[in-house]
Amino acid sequence: MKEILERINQQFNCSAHEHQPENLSWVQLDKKQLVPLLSYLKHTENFSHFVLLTAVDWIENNEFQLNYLLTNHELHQDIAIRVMIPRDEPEMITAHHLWQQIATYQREINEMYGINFPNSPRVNESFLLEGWEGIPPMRREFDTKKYSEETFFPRPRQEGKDPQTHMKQKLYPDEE
Amino acid sequence: MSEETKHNNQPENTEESNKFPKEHLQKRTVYSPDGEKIEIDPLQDYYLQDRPERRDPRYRVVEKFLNWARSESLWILGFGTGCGSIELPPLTTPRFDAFRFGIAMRPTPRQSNVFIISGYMSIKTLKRAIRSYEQMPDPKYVVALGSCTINGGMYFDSYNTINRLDKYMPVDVYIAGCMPRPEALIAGFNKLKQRIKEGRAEGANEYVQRFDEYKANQKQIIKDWNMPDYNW
Amino acid sequence: MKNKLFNISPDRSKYPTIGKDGKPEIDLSSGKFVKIWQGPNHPGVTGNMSLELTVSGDEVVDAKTHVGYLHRGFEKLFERRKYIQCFPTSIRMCVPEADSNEYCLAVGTEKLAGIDVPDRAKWLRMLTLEMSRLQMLLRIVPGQGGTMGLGIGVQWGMYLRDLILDRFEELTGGRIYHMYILPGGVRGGLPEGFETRLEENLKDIEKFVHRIDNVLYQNAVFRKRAMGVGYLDPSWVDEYGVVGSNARAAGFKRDVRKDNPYLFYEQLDWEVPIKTESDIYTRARIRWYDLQVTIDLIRQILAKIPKTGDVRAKTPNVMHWKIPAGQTYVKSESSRGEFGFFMVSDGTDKPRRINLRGPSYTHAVPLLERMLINTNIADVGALMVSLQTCPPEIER
Amino acid sequence: MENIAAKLLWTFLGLLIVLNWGMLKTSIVRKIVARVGGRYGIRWYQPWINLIKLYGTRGQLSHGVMFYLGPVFRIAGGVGLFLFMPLIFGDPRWSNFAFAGDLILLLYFKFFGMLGMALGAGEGGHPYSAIGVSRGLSQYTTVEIPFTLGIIALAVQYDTLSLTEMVAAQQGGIANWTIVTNPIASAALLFSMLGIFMHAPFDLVKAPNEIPIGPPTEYHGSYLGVLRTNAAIMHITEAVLFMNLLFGGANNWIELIIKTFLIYFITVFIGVVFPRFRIEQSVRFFLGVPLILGILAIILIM
Repeated sequence: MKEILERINQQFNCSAHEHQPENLSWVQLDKKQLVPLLSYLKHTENFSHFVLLTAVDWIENNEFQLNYLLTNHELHQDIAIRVMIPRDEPEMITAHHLWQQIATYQREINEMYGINFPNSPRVNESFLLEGWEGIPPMRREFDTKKYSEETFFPRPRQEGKDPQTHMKQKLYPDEE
Repeated sequence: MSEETKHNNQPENTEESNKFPKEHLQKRTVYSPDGEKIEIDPLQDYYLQDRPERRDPRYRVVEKFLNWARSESLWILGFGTGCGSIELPPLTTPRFDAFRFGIAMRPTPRQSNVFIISGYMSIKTLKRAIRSYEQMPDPKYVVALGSCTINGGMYFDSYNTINRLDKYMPVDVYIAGCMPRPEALIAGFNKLKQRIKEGRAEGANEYVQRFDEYKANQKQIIKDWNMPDYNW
Repeated sequence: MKNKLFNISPDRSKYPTIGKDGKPEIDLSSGKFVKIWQGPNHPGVTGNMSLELTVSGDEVVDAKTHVGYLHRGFEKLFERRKYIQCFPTSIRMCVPEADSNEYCLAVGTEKLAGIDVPDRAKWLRMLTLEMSRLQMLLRIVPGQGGTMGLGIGVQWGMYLRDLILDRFEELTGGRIYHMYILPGGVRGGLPEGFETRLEENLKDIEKFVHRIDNVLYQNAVFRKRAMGVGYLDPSWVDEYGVVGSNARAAGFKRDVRKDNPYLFYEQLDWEVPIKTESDIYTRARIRWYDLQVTIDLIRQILAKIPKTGDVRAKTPNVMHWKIPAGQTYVKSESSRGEFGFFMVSDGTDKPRRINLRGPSYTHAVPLLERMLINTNIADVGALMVSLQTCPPEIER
Repeated sequence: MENIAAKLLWTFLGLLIVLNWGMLKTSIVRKIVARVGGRYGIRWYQPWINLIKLYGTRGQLSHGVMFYLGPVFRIAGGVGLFLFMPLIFGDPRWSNFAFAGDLILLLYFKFFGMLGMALGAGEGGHPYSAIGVSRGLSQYTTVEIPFTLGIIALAVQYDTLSLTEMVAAQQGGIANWTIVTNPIASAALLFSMLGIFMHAPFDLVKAPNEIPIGPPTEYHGSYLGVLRTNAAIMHITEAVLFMNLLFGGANNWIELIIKTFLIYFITVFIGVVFPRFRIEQSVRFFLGVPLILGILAIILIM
């Protein structure tokens, strides 16, 4: 695995990578280099299995993090590729031509985070939501509790024990 | 709020591309098999706006007998709307065997008279559930399963699940728990039977009576009423 | 289709014609095609999802799956919940087999926080994971016959599943949702006499394994309907990210328990069943072998569980337990295949992002859409069950 | 039996008995299927409750005239089949309106209800109804071929088209039954019986997991009640037909009940342990061995 990571470093001039125990390595790189890297990993290094694509919203840094996770089934190694894209310009290069299921992930991320993937098939179709208006729900600034209270007729809360004080009394009495 | 405008400046044709061809949404005239002329405005149709007919019980003695028959023959619509539907199959299998009590599963809403809302309802499912509920023949009963139908339960703060089912359709019996065990389900059915025998389960007529209120609540959350002509 | 003399059905594999954009060319106004919406309350569709099928005669020429009927926004809810509060929520992500959820979430939390789990807790975790797989397989193995109208296998299987759920109730207090595996260990040890009662149930299940072989797998009509139908091309396994028993039926040895051994799976003696025919029958058969392997594994685990020792490592007060910042991916083998959690922590007491990667995500959306083309409309339900689609883990 | 009014009364009484026996048979079938699966099963009087509930449904809607007429045609077919079916041999009160050429008329009535149902279900407008109808008609067409061939063989063998005379020829012990005297034609008829009763593996029309539940998808309330009533009459009457053709008829009601029960349960027992065919497999099945048996029966009898 170390050799593979070195080769990646040489070819793609990556910013950093750390090694976690249990067969998981990380690569962080620029968004323009993503598709060449995926293609290289798939065809040359035999990372043939695409596991997941997911996004993380770092609102304080004004960035979205996209994670591409691949598996090599011969070495039993995973590699996670991390791409940061600016929040003001949520657009990413599509990779749907490499693996069939990426289009579905991109469709979901487009719906949930509002990150656009131009030219990805059916990317603008709604996937999980129907008739959603407003901010994409998975963005950090979307307050789901407030939305729920405004929309869905909450039933008034019953008076009961506060779990925090209860647990402190019963389970962790010696903690301050 | 700048984010919101960002999201919305996607290509213009997004709305139409995924759902139906444009011509399906335009007003048109069709002829029924009997030659009757019907004006269709699909977008209006999808709201299911026609007020159903109110059908009150007429003769007390006959109705009492029929109510007994109805209570002893509960046909459940096999529509697993939420995770509660995982406890429905055990009902039809040897351990619990609800067939003993006249409970059976029917695949189409036309032939069933009990609608089990098995757990939380996402907005997308609620739309189909309302359609199915309105398709069921009168008299019909709703059994709401799990605490998520009572107050939202675990999903009280979710943006996609409703909190209170009784704002959208009349509910006869609630079965609390997450998830309710099959024994609780059978107990709930017994409660429903009792209610029917006493003649108090007139949910369909209540739906007609408070139709405007229910429709207003439904329209408030279901923004996209576009759906196929049938769904089972 | 061995007998070519009596094979009167034409070769339809080139049909429908594929256009330049890679999609089938279908002109709905020609009157040759009908659109059929299957679901969400169609009894042949697994769970709450729907299919939009374009059919020509009895044959599906184009298919789209519509999901989202069970979307609860879990991943958003996790942002509002503390790590310990995530547990009761997470198990609802995949309803039929809830323990994989709590296991992955617990291990992810432990990895990020750097906690070591006692050995006894690890064995108990393995036991619950295998029992959970067993009850799922008892549903799905006869369920394959159920899609084709063979109901008795389902009845027997569900009864035995209820017995396993009884054991779960003894161990954890819950039938479906257990909340047994927590960060740091498990909630408790085995009750008195648990092993003997479980062993009795396993004996019953072994009888069922032979009965279902006679009733289902040797059944002439089932073989006729399932063999050669629903072919999953081995080249699709990588292209679509197929995992678990579906990949194993196509000749790929994919099992996280062997590939990246977690817990103590290395100490157990077992083999991964593999076949190459890759049709509905083979996938069903692979699950039948899985059932036997699982019974064997549970026996081995029961023999090896330490009788004494801690079941839970000491953790800080979970209500204000700050997990160090970090990112990790945890995977385990559920009955459907690789089941993974991607977790991001930002150093606060609430997770930044938890993403579930269920096997059904690819099996039920891109793969099913591809596999439904050129399928007979009668086989749609059978195909869905044979891919073991589970909508709640797609939608979360 | 000159008095037509008395004749009608006896026929009506027979219809009532057959209807109730049919309902009881439904619950026994369900109970046996349940016991095989390890369940207790429904209560024995459940079908009657269901029927009362269905007829008492308040909200009913129609999709058009033909939709309304579908169940009417179906029950007309069922009752028509009953009217010309001799129930008990040697008792003119229970031989209904059997006459010299009744076998031809019965063949016609068997198809009549199905066609009416097809038209009605088509007007329901649901695609699953249409798929169910096309499946049902194509399967029934292939079932008809061995069935008709077998009947022709029997007609040539007994030199009559009257069921009563056929039964008369089979009197005097098991050795005289058609199933012993003409096993090949009997085998063709028994194969087609599997298709006529539509239990698994030939329950393609109602296939609940594929096209829930076929033609009656849109039928509810008293429409469904009529269909259920008809099913109870029809199944028993068809079993009586096979009893008269192959198993020597019945001399009293107890014999009739036992024989129809056993005949019907051949198909149920097969149905319990088999999944269902696809339509082309079912068609191919009936065009295979049953057709060859039917042709063989004709050749041998010539």
